Amino acid sequence: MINSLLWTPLAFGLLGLAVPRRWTGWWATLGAAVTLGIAIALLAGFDSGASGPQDTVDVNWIPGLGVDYSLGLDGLNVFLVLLTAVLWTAGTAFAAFREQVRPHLFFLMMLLGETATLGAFVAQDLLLFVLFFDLMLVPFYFLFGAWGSDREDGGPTASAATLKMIVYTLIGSLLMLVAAIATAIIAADGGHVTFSIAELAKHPIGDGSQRWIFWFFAVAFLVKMPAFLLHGWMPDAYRAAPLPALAVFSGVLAKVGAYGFLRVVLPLFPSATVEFQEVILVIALASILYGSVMAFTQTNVRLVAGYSSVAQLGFITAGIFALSADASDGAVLQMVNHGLVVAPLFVIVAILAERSGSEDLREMGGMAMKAPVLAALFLIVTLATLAMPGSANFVGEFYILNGLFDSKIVFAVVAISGVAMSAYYALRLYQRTMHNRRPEGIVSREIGLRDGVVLVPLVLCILGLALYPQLILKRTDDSVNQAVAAVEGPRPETAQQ
Amino acid sequence: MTFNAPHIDYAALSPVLALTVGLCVVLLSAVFKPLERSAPVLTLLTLGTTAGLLIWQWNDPTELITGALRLDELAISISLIAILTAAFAVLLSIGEPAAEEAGSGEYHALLLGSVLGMTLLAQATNLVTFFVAIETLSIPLYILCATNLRRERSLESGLKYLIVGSLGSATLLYGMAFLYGASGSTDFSGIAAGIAKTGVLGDPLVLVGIGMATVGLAFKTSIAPFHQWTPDVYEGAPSPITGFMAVATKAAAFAVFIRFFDVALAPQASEWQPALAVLAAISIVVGNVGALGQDSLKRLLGYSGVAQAGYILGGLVVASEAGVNAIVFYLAAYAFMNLAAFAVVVARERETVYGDHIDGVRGLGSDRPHLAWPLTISMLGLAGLPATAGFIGKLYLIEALVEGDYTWLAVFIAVGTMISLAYYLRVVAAMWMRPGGEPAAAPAIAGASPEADPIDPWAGRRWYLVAPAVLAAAATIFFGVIPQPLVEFAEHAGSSLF
Amino acid sequence: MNIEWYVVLSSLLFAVGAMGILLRRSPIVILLCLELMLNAGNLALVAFSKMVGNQQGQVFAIVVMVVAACEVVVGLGLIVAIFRRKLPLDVDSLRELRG
Amino acid sequence: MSATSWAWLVLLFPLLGSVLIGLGFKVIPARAAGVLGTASIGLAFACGVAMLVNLLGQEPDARHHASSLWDYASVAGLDVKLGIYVDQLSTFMVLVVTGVSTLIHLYSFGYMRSDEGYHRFFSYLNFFVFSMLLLVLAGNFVLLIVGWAFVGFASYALISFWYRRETATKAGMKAFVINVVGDIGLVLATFLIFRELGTFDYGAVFARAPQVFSTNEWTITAICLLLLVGAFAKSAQLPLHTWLPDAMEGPTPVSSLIHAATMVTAGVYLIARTHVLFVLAPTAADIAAYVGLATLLVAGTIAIAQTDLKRAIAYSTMSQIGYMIMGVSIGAYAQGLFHLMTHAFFKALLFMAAGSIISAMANRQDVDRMSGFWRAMRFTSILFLIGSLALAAFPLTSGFFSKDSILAYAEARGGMYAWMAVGGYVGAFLTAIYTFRLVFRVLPGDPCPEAQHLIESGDLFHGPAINPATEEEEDADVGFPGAHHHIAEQSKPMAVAMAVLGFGALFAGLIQVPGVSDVLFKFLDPAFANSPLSEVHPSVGAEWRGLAIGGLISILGIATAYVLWVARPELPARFRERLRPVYLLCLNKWYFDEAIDFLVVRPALAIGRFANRVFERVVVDGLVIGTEDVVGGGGRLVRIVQSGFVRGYALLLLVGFAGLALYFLLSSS
Repeated sequence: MINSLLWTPLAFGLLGLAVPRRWTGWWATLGAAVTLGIAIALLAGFDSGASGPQDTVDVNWIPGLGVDYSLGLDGLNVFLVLLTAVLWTAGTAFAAFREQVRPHLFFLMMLLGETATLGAFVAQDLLLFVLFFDLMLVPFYFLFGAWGSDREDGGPTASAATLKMIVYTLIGSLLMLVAAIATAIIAADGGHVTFSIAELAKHPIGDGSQRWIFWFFAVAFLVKMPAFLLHGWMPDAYRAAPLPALAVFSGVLAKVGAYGFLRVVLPLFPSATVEFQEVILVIALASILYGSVMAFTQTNVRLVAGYSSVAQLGFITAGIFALSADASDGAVLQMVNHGLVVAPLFVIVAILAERSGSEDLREMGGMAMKAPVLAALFLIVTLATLAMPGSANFVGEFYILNGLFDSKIVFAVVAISGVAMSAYYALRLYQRTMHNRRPEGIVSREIGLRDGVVLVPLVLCILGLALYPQLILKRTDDSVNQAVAAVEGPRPETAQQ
Repeated sequence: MTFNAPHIDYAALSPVLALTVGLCVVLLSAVFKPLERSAPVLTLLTLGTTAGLLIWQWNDPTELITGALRLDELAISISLIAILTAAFAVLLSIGEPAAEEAGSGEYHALLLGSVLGMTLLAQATNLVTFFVAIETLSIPLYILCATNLRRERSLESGLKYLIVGSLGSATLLYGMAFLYGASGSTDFSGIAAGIAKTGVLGDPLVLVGIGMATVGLAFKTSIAPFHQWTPDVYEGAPSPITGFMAVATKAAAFAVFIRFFDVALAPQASEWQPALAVLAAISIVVGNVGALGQDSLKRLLGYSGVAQAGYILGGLVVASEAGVNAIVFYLAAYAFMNLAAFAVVVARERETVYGDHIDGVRGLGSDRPHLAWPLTISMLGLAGLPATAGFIGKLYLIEALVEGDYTWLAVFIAVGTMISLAYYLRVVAAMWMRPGGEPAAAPAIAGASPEADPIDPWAGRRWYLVAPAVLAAAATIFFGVIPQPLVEFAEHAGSSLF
Repeated sequence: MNIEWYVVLSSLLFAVGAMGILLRRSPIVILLCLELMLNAGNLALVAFSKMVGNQQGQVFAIVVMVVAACEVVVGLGLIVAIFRRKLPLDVDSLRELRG
Repeated sequence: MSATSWAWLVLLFPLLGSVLIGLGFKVIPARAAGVLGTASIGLAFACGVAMLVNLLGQEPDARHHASSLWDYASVAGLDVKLGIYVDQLSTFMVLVVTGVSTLIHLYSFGYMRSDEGYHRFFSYLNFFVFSMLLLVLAGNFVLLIVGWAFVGFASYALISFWYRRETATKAGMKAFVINVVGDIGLVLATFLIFRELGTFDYGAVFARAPQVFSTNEWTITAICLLLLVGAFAKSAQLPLHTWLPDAMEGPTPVSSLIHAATMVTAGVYLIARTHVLFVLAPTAADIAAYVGLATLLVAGTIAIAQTDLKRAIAYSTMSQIGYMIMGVSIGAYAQGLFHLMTHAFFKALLFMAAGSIISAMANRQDVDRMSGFWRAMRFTSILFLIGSLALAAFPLTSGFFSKDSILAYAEARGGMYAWMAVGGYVGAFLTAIYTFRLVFRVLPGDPCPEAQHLIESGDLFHGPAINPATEEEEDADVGFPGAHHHIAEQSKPMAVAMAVLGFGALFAGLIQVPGVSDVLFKFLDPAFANSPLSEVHPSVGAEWRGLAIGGLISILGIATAYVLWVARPELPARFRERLRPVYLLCLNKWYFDEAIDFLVVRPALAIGRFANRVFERVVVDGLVIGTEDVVGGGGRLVRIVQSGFVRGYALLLLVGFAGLALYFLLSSS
């Protein structure tokens, strides 16, 4: 079952090479949809009570090196898997509606990307995780570089920007490879080497080694998010990227970093985690504040979204490093939320760009005039982005901040100021595009069916979650508890009252 | 008194004999012109037979010629890599102007000669055989590099290789002399025993000897700072030969490197380990930064070869079985990745005016996907991205290094790999992505100039160019996804030493 | 008479050869210097063989001579080829390949 | 059916209406949308009444019920249910909100008829009512925050309803952001509550608080102050009030419903709801009271100087809410809520009348241009007058009783609170003046051109569409801001709505006449029984004395206004000359906007610019470029060494050898 989930996209992608050009897009969408179906089936069969991963697969892959091909679902990844499937379906569909050059390759890469991402989520073997984590980049290197758009203003070309991104993000993941191996070797201590995360978590390695290994992992994840100071690759890459790919990229791949913290770092390096909690929290806060500030000074629509996700990922990181179950619950919930928000945001950006012929806020406006439906959808997405109370995003942030408030009150108070800023930049984005007078040469056109079928389901997901976030929280809680068990400080006893 | 000749195990010797016979046959074919066209076929036959015999010998190690040679799984596996490479080289040489220039027969005979040298080197357990083998390997290569007589670059590369190479072997020889002097034996085992007996680490003879031997070997494996011939020779030599050298020479040289250090100098491990580690680090850095901004693909691959040698040397540094396994695995993977690349380079050289300039592969993705894919895969593999044999290879090396407490070197490998992305992906970008600028004007040697090679507009479709590329690329992916067979192959090699 | 002298002599030869390679520009002279270096090795081998009292060193030396001969042959062949292409016989002028 | 199930229905109908109208904007005809919207609120009101009846059927102290639908988000010790809490307080609020809203929907039904986005308007309006009801019915703090924020959003959406206006969108943004600041205060308060009490649930919190906190402990004080931040932001108290005047950019019905009658009183509700906590933190309560007092005075002074009809009324709203805040903070809960109700009536009415006048003025709002509407629009004028009288607390009007009940309580509580009462009376005097300033400007005198045109032709004056805030021409081609709106004289629904409210404004006070009738307090008091302050009761005599003073003051004020703007119109000008600084201070709203702009907005933008222009370039990209340079430099070096001179190669080889040999020799010795 989980195998089919993992390999269906790639299989469809390869078979797609044989499909006539004009049908490739639809074939790919079908593939993504099938994957989505499998993911839903898995969720349906998911038992929130059970401890430990479910639907596991465990095969000796390279016995010589102690690497196993072991997959499994648990509360941490089940919804991220679902999110991946959903967003990819939307992304491929959105791309399929539009003419792509060299469609075969494009959709092959899209689906390869999905397989890699799913792999990173379901991998229960440390090395397998690293492998998929690196593999994710390859298809997006092609997608961004070959289908990206060069800047008019003489900025770096698509391929240059992409190269920057790939080198930057691989810096982390290669060091992570070394770190992962070191973890296993040190843990084996001359005995049989295993990379199974569960095994490694049982008896963590010595504090001394934990220190540097922790940072090797942390850097990899922080770059991927991206976090403050390590986001240098983000602006250029976001400018260059083709929007369907960008939607899934910033919707899902950024989360893998945060997910990595929960899956790998907290269980495997507890003492280092506790030791460096403040440092990471400071980085997270910096990301929140810096991302927000940048977001409300940007004029390029993509970058507003880009920096806003820097801030959002900051919240998620802060939640994880509150080192308390509730905050981490919130973090997981927030990962899903943010994915569900940012992907439609980029779809909308694409739609707006088509209408205004520009991605510059200063050249947009008044587009709500003839497009009430688009405006309504955009409004909902905007409100979710700014974590409007009543949206699942609010619940996520509420849990995160509440947990942080209990453990590190000062950080919580600073972090919450990011909420006010998010209100400003999100609304600014909405108003500058949809409201005010319409500049010359901008058509205000209602979205057609083809964008509707992509956008509406996503928005429905947002609304659904807003009504019943418990759906995720309930299934996540147990696994999160296990993840943070090693590092959790004493819970405020009032919580048990 | 009766004279008793040393016992000779012909079965174990058969591969070498087969090669020698084949060499002679091919050489003769050059004499009878009508037969000459069959030289490639004969060469392939020879290589095939040898490979068969080697596999037949795949069993417990056997000492040959009173311990001058040792046919064990390490030797066999390395020889197999060399032979495979040679076979690819033969295919790539079909229609290669250099081959016609030199005369197909001689050309292939020299190739076989070099292979013979390699198989010997892989088995050498004695300073004499070691030296002889390394020369048997090198001298034909000096000539092969220069075979494209019409090209000044070809000649230049030949001469440069000859001079620096001889200097290297002279140093090696001198080092051997000292070791002999210090230990009183030319057998590796004897040397080990001898040094252990005298036991004085302070003995300058031993130390200088080790130093000089290291230089010689480092030279053959193009470890910085003894690498400088590599880029020039790679660029100047005919591309099939470059491909052959890049892989086979490295493999054979590493084989003896392993034997020499892990057998003969095993007692001094703690002495030479740090030195080799530093060398490895240096060549990782030098190779990777040197390759940045190279426009000649062959030159780029040359520098990348330096860096890769640095990675591989890591496996030797730890002086452990895991290390040897890692080396053999990586060499095999390296063979596939490089051959795919060189096959594409050869094809583009013949069908475009750009020679091996990176502009030659510009836009390859759209008009020659069947070439673009192999090159892409090989580049990603060399960059060590997942789902390629290169990734597993790096994984293997790093694991060995961490186990051997050389984590810092592992980190070096990681850092080097990051830098390497910059140039490997540059090639990929040239193939698949919008060209950053207009293609540079065709190099001077193109067009009417006397040095120009004839353009073969169909080269991109010739089976003997496409098939190797595709096969090698396929192998790269296959062993990236199902590495276990190759892992076992490598483990045999390791187990035969320790 | 003491072994050191042989070693010293051989190392002098080796040094001379090396110097020659570094200083001279004519390929032919460089080939000579290479010979010199190999023979330094030979001398050392023979001397040591005498010292340790087995013949392996001398055998080695003889083999080396053969090898050296091959090298020279190849070298001269190359030089002829270069001469045929009307290129200057000066290693410093051979720098098409660099960078 | 139990009270709670009625309450769920109360929530259901407006939501339903909003969603239906929103989704069906293409199929539902405009009028139908209006009917639907109004009907849904009407039904909600009916259910509210049912709720009340149900409660009245029970013992006074058993009149509180909690109910929840499903677990909203309750894991890891947090208990957030989708739950409501029904007691006298919420019932009262529900009735006020739904009642007034119904009328305003009715009014809008006529007023907005010829406006584009009719559907959108009613959808938003229904959504607002839903949010407001969620706010008052919420059963735990998280849901309260949700309602709180929804209300803020609804107000944003309606303020920038005419989103072609830069001014409107700006005002909307301002309102939203300030409200979010309030939300944050509320959220932090909630965190603190949870941290101390381990629950979000009203019942549990109010039960535990007295045991956990000792009076004036810093935590409880902090909690209350944070709650106040939220309350002040919503209820436009100093210094978070600046959004309210700008909010007048919205259509008049919006100003009347949201920014006068209901939403802005949320702060009052919040303090009343959490009075248990405030009792434990007297300091915080006093601060609240003082802020309320300050607000009512400051707003009063500003209102006198404003020339924009709606803004002037907006400031009067601020000051009236100041009374309520002061009331509920000092313990006059029922009294504060009483004033909340009456204020809802007369202020809504006042805005409706104003709207009617403004549409007669073709959307001009400048008081200086208006005059003589008494002759032009009799009905409107009468109701405008009624509203003004109630606002000015003219004897026997509703405002008269409610306002003075607060002040009487303050007096009764004595000490500094007595002085607050004095301040309150000063405020009352100001109120009377500025209210009747408007009356005397607008109603009497000979008609202005627009009024004249109305008298002669009997239909509205159609000037060019002008943005009242900026005086610039609007492109009304797209249909809104509506080319023209409607006046009560010509639109039955508007007239009905205004008439009903007028009745309320006049007589609603009679349900609570000291010594005569005691309907409201008797109903509400049990909800506050657990507060020691509810013991304080001014004697009937004291109350009547207070009423007398209040009535006198209001008559005085009206008289003053008469002198200033009717009898001797040259006086105000002279005052302006004499007291120029004071006048400027009032005219410029005490420079609050400028201050905030200087303290918050500019710094934020400056930081943003710095981050963008300097930090991103220098540091972030610097990291990348620096690394590139280092590596690239290495590459150049290697290529220089790779000179092509074979002898150079030989040299390096030997050097390398020397290095190696050296290493070995050193390491050995």
